[in-house]
Amino acid sequence: MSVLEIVAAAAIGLGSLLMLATAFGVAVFPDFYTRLHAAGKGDTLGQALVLAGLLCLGGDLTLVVKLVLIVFFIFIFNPTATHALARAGWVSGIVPWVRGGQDPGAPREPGA
Amino acid sequence: MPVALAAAVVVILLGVLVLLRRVIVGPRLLDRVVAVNVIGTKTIILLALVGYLAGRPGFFLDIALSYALINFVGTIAVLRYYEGRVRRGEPVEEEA
Amino acid sequence: MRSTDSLIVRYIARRSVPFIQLYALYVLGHGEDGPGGGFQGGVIFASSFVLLGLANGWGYGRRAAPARLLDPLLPLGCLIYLGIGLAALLAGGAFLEYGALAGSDDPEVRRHWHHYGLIGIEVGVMVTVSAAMATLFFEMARPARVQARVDRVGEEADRA
Amino acid sequence: MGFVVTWLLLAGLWLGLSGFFDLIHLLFGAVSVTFVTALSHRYLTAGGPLGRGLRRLFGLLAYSPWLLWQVALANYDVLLRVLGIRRVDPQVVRFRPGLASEFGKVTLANSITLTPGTVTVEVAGGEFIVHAIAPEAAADLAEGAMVRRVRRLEGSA
Repeated sequence: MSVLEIVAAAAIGLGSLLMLATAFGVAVFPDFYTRLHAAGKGDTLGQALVLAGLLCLGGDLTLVVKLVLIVFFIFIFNPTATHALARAGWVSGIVPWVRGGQDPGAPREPGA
Repeated sequence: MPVALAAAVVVILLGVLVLLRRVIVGPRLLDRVVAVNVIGTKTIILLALVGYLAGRPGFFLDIALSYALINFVGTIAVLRYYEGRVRRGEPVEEEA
Repeated sequence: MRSTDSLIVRYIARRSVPFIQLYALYVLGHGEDGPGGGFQGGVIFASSFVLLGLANGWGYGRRAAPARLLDPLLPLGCLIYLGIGLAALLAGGAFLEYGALAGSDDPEVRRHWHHYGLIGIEVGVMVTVSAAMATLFFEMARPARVQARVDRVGEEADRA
Repeated sequence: MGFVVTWLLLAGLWLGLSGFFDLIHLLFGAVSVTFVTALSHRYLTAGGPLGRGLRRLFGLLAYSPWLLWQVALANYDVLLRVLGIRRVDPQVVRFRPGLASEFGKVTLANSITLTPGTVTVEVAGGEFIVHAIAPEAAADLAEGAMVRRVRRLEGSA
């Protein structure tokens, strides 16, 4: 195995484990919004790592362009979709869960 | 290298399995949508990995790209369904 | 259907339209070595208009793909398909035997024309499929006030 | 001008995707790129002078490595919370980043969603409503490194 292949295997392994962690996040977090946190970002890096690993395996120009394009699309579309879902929950009146189960009240200023 | 790729496929499929539980138990419609959306993004990566395993990466990456686009359009469609119902004051959740 | 209130969704949807459309045409043009072809390309192309309609409102999407443009495109795709098939017939081959279009027996030349003919019918398929998909979406999502106007026009036509 | 720039961008993308450089593929590519540019270039170039758009594009390219690093931190953070090492203590905060343009708001909103412990819930007028998974995530946001970067990006206006 060449150095590049070891790097690729490491990136793919780490990325897929991150994606597994994301899945567990969606499964164990207490409410809709916290699950979105796992969905919105856990996946993004995991995917980027796996695809970067595949990139290290080489190939012709089109493969590189396609992999980069997929990463690019995921980086644009994933947060947009996450926001769209969060917003759908917000406008349909899902109340965010807070520790202790009290009323979360109106949104605060940060640090207040 | 095929071993690493196959291992990654198995790990990701395990994640999909965990997410399927969320799809089934909900409890809200939107929880299911979130889980399905994450499964969708995992599918993109699975397609890429399977493409390398099958020795036809270009072909499978094309499919993955198409899937990424369609997945996004689908999620936006769900958001619109929600917004429309909220705007008309209709209930958005199935009765538990 | 009004536009979504989410600024972000509206913005991203607009900006991604050219990329989706170009990708659709790439899928169309690489049908023999990729997973593509006219049908898949057509669906992806139409999805760009669907996305515009979903995010930026029915009217915005419909202006990008107006009925007076889409309606003639629906039969045009079929006509392209039929035309190429008939042209092959007239050139002395079987229906859709593209190689006959070359008008030569040189297998190399015939192979080239086979390629051109294939792309030609795929373009025909794509035109019809994307026009049909977009039309389906916009007709099904048509807002009530537009529907009322269409009904009124229909009733007036009935009376006339 | 917008037409030319969009055409060049899409043509570059096409050449990278296609990987075929024979006459028929190049011809088909040229027709496709021209068609898409004519049909849709306004979705990329409408809404501002071209020079500003290009400066913003390159600004985004310069911004993305920093963002990528933030995304890596975000993942580490979510991982710790999934494993139960850090507490999940969500709150909802609102703030006004003082961004004028759609571009700035969208960039900031998506950056917030990608980075540690925060998801943009709503952007209404100039106000952002953000769901933070823990108080320290909200405090990071209030500290405002990201807002300053995005404001600079927008300011290449």
